[in-house]
Amino acid sequence: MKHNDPKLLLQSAPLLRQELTTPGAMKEVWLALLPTTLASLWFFGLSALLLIVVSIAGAVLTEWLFTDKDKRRMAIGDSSAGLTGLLLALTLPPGLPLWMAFLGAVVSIGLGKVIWGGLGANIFNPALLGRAFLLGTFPIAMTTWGSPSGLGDFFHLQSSNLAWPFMHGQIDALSAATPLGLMKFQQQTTAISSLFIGNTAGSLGETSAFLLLLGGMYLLIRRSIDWRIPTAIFLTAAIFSLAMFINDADKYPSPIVTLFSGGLLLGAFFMATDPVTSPLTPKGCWIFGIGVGFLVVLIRLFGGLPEGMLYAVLLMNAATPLIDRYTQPRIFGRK
Amino acid sequence: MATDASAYEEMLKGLWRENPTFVQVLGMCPMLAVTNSATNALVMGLATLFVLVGSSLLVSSFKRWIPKQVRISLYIIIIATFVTVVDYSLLALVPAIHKELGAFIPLIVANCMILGRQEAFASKHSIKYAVMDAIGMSLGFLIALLALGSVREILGSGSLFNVDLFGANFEPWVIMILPPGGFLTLGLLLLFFNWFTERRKQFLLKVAQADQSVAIVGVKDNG
Amino acid sequence: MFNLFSLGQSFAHGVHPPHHKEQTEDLPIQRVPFVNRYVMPLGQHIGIPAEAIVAVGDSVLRGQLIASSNGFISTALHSPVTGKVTDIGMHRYVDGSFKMAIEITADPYATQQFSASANASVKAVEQMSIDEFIIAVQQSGIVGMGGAAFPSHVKYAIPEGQQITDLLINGAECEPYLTNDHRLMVERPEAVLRGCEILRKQLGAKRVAIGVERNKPESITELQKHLAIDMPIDIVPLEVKYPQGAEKMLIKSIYNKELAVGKLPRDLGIAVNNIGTIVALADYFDQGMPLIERIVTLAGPGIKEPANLIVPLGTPIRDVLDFAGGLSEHTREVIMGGPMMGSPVADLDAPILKGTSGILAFTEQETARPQEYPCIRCARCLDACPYFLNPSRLALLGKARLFSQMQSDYHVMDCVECGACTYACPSNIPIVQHIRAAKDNLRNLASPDVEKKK
Amino acid sequence: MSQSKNYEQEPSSNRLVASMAIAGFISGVIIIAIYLATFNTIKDNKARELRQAVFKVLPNVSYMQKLYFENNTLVIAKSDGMDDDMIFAGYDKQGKFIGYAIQGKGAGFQDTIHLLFGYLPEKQLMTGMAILESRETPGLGDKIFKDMHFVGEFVNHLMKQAIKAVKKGTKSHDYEIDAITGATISSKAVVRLMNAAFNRWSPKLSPLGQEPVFQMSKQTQGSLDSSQIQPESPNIQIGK
Amino acid sequence: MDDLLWIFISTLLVNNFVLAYFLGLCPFLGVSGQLETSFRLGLATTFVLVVTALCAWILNTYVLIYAPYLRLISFIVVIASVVQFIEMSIKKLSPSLFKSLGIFLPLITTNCAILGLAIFATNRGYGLLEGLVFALGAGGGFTLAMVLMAGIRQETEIMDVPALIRGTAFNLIIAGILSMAFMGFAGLFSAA
Amino acid sequence: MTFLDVFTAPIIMTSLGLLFGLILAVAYHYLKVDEDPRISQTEELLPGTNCGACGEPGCLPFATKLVSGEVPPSGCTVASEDDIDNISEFLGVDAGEQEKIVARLKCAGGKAQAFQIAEYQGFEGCRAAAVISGGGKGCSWGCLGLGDCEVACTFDVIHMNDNGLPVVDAANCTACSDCVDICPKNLFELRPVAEQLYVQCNIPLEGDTVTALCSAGCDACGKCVADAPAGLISMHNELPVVDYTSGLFNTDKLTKKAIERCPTQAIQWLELNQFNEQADEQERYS
Ligand SMILES: Cc1cc2nc3c(=O)[nH]c(=O)nc-3n(C[C@H](O)[C@H](O)[C@H](O)COP(=O)(O)O)c2cc1C
Ligand SMILES: Cc1cc2nc3c(=O)[nH]c(=O)nc-3n(C[C@H](O)[C@H](O)[C@H](O)COP(=O)(O)O)c2cc1C
Ligand SMILES: Cc1cc2nc3c(=O)[nH]c(=O)nc-3n(C[C@H](O)[C@H](O)[C@H](O)COP(=O)(O)O)c2cc1C
Ligand SMILES: Cc1cc2nc3c(=O)[nH]c(=O)nc-3n(C[C@H](O)[C@H](O)[C@H](O)CO)c2cc1C
Ligand code: SF4
Ligand code: SF4
Ligand code: SF4
Ligand code: SF4
Ligand code: FES
Repeated sequence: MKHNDPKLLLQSAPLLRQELTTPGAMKEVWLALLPTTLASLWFFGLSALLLIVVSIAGAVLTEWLFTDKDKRRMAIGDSSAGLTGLLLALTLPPGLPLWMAFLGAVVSIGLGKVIWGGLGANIFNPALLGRAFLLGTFPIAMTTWGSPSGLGDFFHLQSSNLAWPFMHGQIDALSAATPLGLMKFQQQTTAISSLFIGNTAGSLGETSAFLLLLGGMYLLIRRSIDWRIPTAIFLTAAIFSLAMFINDADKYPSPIVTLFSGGLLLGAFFMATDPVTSPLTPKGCWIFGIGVGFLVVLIRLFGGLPEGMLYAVLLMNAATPLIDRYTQPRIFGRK
Repeated sequence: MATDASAYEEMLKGLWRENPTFVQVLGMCPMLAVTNSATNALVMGLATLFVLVGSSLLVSSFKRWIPKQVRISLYIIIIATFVTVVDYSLLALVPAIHKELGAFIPLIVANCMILGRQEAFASKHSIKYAVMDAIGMSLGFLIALLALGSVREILGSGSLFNVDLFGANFEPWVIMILPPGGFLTLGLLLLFFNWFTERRKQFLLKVAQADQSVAIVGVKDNG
Repeated sequence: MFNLFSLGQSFAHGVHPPHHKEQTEDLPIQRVPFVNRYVMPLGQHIGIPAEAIVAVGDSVLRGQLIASSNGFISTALHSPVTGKVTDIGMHRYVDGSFKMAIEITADPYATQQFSASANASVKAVEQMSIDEFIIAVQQSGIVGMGGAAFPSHVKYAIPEGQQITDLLINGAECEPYLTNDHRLMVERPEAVLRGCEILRKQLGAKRVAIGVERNKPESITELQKHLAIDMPIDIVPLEVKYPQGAEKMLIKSIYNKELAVGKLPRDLGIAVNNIGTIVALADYFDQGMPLIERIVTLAGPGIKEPANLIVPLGTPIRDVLDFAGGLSEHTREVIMGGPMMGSPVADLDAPILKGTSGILAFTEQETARPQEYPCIRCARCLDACPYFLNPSRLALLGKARLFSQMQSDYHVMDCVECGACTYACPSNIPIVQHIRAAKDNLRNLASPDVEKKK
Repeated sequence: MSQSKNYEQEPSSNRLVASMAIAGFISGVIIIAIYLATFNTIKDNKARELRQAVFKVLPNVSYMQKLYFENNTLVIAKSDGMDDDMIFAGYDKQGKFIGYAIQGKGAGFQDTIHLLFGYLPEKQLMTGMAILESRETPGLGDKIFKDMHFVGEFVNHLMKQAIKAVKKGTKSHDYEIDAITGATISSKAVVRLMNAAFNRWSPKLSPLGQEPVFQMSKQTQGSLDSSQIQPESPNIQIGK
Repeated sequence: MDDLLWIFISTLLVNNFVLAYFLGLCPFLGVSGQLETSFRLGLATTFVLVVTALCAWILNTYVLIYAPYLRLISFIVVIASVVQFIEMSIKKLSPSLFKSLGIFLPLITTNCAILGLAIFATNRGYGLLEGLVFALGAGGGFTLAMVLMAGIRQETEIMDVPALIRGTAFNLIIAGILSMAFMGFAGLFSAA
Repeated sequence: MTFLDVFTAPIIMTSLGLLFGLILAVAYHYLKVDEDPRISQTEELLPGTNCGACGEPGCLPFATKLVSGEVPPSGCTVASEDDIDNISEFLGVDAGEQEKIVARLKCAGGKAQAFQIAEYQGFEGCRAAAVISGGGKGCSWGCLGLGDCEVACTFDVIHMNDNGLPVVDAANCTACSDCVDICPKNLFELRPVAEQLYVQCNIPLEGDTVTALCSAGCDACGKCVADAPAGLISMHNELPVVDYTSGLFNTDKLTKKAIERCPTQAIQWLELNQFNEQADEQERYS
């Protein structure tokens, strides 16, 4: 037969693709987290740097070890494992022994991602799963907070960071309480300005509301995240906490404090919006966000723990398959 | 002789091939609930052993007289009687451990494994086989309990049978003795079990293939 | 609410691919010279294939009936050239399969002038009853030129109790690269308007709307220029958005009505036709010329000389390409239709068909297989799908070959395969392909003639 | 196969009933046997446990008796066991009243906490606290009975006012108690339960001088379940 | 009233029967493959739990004060028989109800959640009302855990979970993660 | 503890036993519901733990599904191997007598025999390739070799060989028709193993057109029709069709003659399996 022209390719239309790729979507999040990450270095110095490095390394290493050989390049290349590591690190207290951070990252990727079949297959947010594991495993170390220092103290390493694997860290003399802890256990409010700037005690990435808002706005503008989820979280949390605040202003924090303190912003912008573990459908996103907002305030105000973002997101993650199932959009032309 | 060997077989199968926990996945509730320490696991295992062997003995002895329609009810009565015996004995002998095991001693009644063995085995076999089977099954259960209990106690409290292993500086993994730890540890143990079985299967396959090729080569040499 | 913010009228969801029309939008329509060999597949429209009425060795004239319709949802075929029937048998179709076709070798000495006498004489359309009109359209071989190649006369057979009130002419041409409808509107606005009037009167419709995307201002002005005051025709500018040209989207955009699944436009009193179809109607009723040629856009990075061509049906693609300077050496894939919905050409010797709106050639650059990532459930595909399906889920199920679940839980059959989801997917998942496979399988399972299961 | 054929025959209803009854009877016999065999030991164990707890919270006690609040007075309980509505009166070797041991029960961090504390009404003094039952997190919440500093805070604590738990190290008043770091909730729960139990019982306690008298009943003497405590028991030391 | 609410919330969320007390794991792990089935099993279990609470209270109040040592055996025998009787009645009276709920009854009778409920309720000295609320909370918690689990399992069905991992091991790990998430409810309404 | 107490237990237990024995007996009598006897017989053979480990809500539903063939007996993790054998035996009574049917492939044009006219690039699946302009295979009737059937077969008895053709492990094929349903080219058909004369081609063309597409295709030369016992084979649609209802089919040499002169080996005498796992050269000349 005459086939002097190139053997034609048969490839499914459409041949046109928009520019964003999945690794690109991940990079957007890295970029949006940059200010917060830098701030954590500013506030917590070398401790923060080491925690971040160890956590990312743990995550990437685990992904590498447990992924099939032929998928490895792709899996590491999309930078999602590293992102999980970074996000985990940003939720850790600055004085956490490094070995714990490493273990957390291994659990994040191992139990949170690889076991489910890798990127896209997991039900639970890997970073938060890792944090939940750490919180349950080492509750004391995970609730011991160092106070933020400044850049001057960059090389001041919290002594507990360097504990031997499987051993206690030495608890720093100057451990502090987080704004939420202060509120819950001592009924003390923290000034909103400090919440905004971030010179309070807390995990690496949750202290500065301003920078988190900045990153979140970037993602929203770039349409990298679904706007419904953070909106629903903020609205629900604000309304619920306002109701309680009106009820008893001494006992319960104001909505502003609720929104700007703890992991709410970090969680609402970066974690609840993890596309993999949040619902697909628009209605589902609203329900998910409302659920997270409700649960976080419920746990904070009525539960045993001062902070509930972690559990709020994980619980709603668990419900996501159900939400997705029952909120399928109405198909065009169908009832 | 031959029957002895096969009775022995019946016992062995419970340890690995038909392990009630790893293979049949039965009796998960006590398995997870009481394994936050090796001691508890051991006591639970022994209690289960007593109940299972006792009731298998009874059921296999009386199997002829048990009418089909009420057999389950009767098994339950038999098992519950033994469990009550164990319950009171433990309460009298080791009250501290009884307190820790809490409601899970009475709950042995509801352990599907025990009822399962009556239905699946004791009611159809002679006393000797039934007892051997019961011993094997409960030993298999005990092994699983101990494995789980040890892992959880070592990581969760840094000790084994209450003997401190790592010194005061050890940071215990609290979650291991909490409910999630139970699920996760058993899940991972099972995973390991599956992996190991798979590996063994592949290894055996390889050996078999190697044997074959050797045999073929041998034939060629001969010819 | 959407209309408040966007230019022109529109529908919800959809995507905005670059339209790439600059390559050919200003190129006047040219006629390709006649070649030697023509292949007319008997089934190049939706429905029952036509039945050959000529035999091997017969001489045929350009425009002469060579195959007649074989049932109601079937249409006639006419010879695209004057020449001789050299074979009636299995020939390769664009999709690589073999189909029954009539091969005609052109008579090199014929003038190839079309004479209306080659056809049965056509009564003046104004005097025709609707039934005569429908039969005439069926005789003309005209099918939808918008891509589906659905026999047009079927659409005009309105059942008892229904009345067409609106005639909708689809000039959206939302597929990138394609400009054949655009050129028709620019170069033959009178024919477009004439076609509208013929059809409107026959169907008894009150108004005609011609929907044109805003990226074709020249078309809009040309049509408007030729619009006589007494013509009840609206030229409706539409938002530039894919798939604006899809029937249901167009109806939504223009009439803000939602065509229910399983319903036809006529249930809403609307008849929809493509610009090309309407011009073909005008040509048939004014000049007696059946559907023997059509306008094809040749474009894409792999085409040396992009063009808008009048091509006799049955011309091998290779010959058309040769006329446009051939393929560049980097060409890897040739597409029939647009880049969003078209299908790749498996064999360049396959012929141009009634439904071929474009031949596009793409090079290594556009066809390099993109790295596929797992679905990250980002919902971009959901936001793209104009039908509000769940493409992410469909693709996952398709991958697992759970085809029947795709229909029972996610209504895969409602998908029109527009490809918007796939365009939007950052993980480069071939979603539509999974969907097509599923639909194909489901149709196959449903078809009665799957002889199986002893 | 033959076996399953056997099964298919419908046994008569009489047989069903009879076999159930026989099984019930046999099992009843076995159970009552084991019950009787372990009865005394178990009773001893339980009594010892309670005794030890009361000892822990009321030092120098040699005897105790269980009381109920009925008809506006405290009356001696006859029941063998122990229930939530009971209060315990402690007496020294001479049978002289020393103080009460009061139970508290309620929600903790994880599940119900059940505790006992000693109270000397005449001095308004709390003499000690013991946790009878809790499911608080090992390593955190379980410090409410493992952390000796915390437990020690309730020894000789003056009950002029409701107790208040404050963050460790910030104690500034007599009525305040250092909570356990990392288990603030459990510690607060303990304090809350105590306050609640105290409020429930303190108005009901007999006024000064009319303390319930220790009665050595026939029953208490005869049975090993007596509320009497062997003074020689080595466990006495715990209270200090 | 507050107490009842606490009992309910506590058993529903904080001390969820499945995820914190390890009761009823066999059906939880075995039957949570399908959403529909799981939900119906949950309903049926709740029903049996309520029946159990009722039986336990009757036994405790009228029979067992005379013979406390018969607690375990009478619980199990009475509950098993009553449920079996209900099952047969449903089967006879309403085959459709039997199909949707009744077939689960034998599975439920022999699971520890039922007996556990009876024993816990007795140990804690719950009265009739408290017992019923306890049963409702436990049943609700069981249903909740079941349904969440089933949703997750169905979702993972079409993901490429490595073959080696699929199965009970994986289900246990999911349960572990769920249980970890439920730790967030610890102290709910009790620390105020 | 009084003397009387000692009797409480046996008395209560006996009465409980009596009571519930009575209730159950009455219930069995009056509340019995008729159903497929095989179900209750099968349930009998199961362990009866109602543990749910099989994924069914109890033994009875599992037995129901066993009888209807929806689940295999090995789905019960509790039953011993003997039990499972017993159940299989019990359920297999009817199945065993039927003739064995397996899936056969109407194509022998693997990579070595048939060529591609275009290059398919995309998801590795036959149906997915088929909808993209036929997947590029020169013979548009032939097997695409991308293994949809391999994935679809619930019993994992199809494996693609090196030549890109699916090999059905006929001994274990259950004739479930999964592969029939999935194949985009409708190449699988379920046939009795006894029908050993089999045409492995689906091209409705003849002569050189066929050989130009595939070296294993049937070019409709008619030699098999001529060589077989008269009337056994006839040509339909350019393909030989063996008429097994004619009573002319036999396993003797005479019938086997039909395949001898076939120029492309399109007609084959099948033993159990159709293709070889490794190379199919062997198979072609054996
Ligand atoms: C059996 C059948 C009957 C149809 N009848 C009509 C009709 O009466 N009126 C009409 O406008 N379209 C009719 N259609 C055509 C469809 O509505 C649609 O226009 C056609 O499938 C092509 O649409 P597309 O180009 O958007 O894919 C019919 C289609 C089928 C399959
Ligand atoms: C996704 C999609 C896009 C389409 N785009 C166009 C288009 O741009 N122009 C057009 O004329 N028809 C387009 N069609 C076809 C129309 O839906 C419709 O079938 C056609 O306009 C009917 O006219 P016809 O029968 O004359 O072809 C599209 C169909 C689909 C499904
Ligand atoms: C896994 C885990 C278990 C916990 N267990 C308890 C507990 O048993 N008792 C308690 O009071 N708090 C418990 N907590 C709650 C926290 O430790 C709580 O933040 C702490 O009580 C208050 O902190 P602070 O005492 O350092 O101010 C637990 C937290 C976690 C994460
Ligand atoms: C917008 C966005 C948010 C993300 N958030 C998280 C996160 O909170 N935790 C995490 O582990 N990975 C996150 N990822 C990365 C990735 O989705 C995650 O690793 C997958 O869940 C792994 O399957 C995020 C990715 C994107 C694009
Ligand atoms: S191809 Fe189908 S699923 Fe995808 S966007 Fe178009 S209509 Fe929706
Ligand atoms: S656009 Fe692609 S990655 Fe995103 S949800 Fe859809 S299929 Fe998944
Ligand atoms: S037989 Fe069909 S399904 Fe199987 S590989 Fe060939 S084309 Fe694919
Ligand atoms: S899918 Fe079914 S019929 Fe086909 S080979 Fe497998 S078992 Fe046989
Ligand atoms: S062991 Fe608890 S339900 Fe089976």
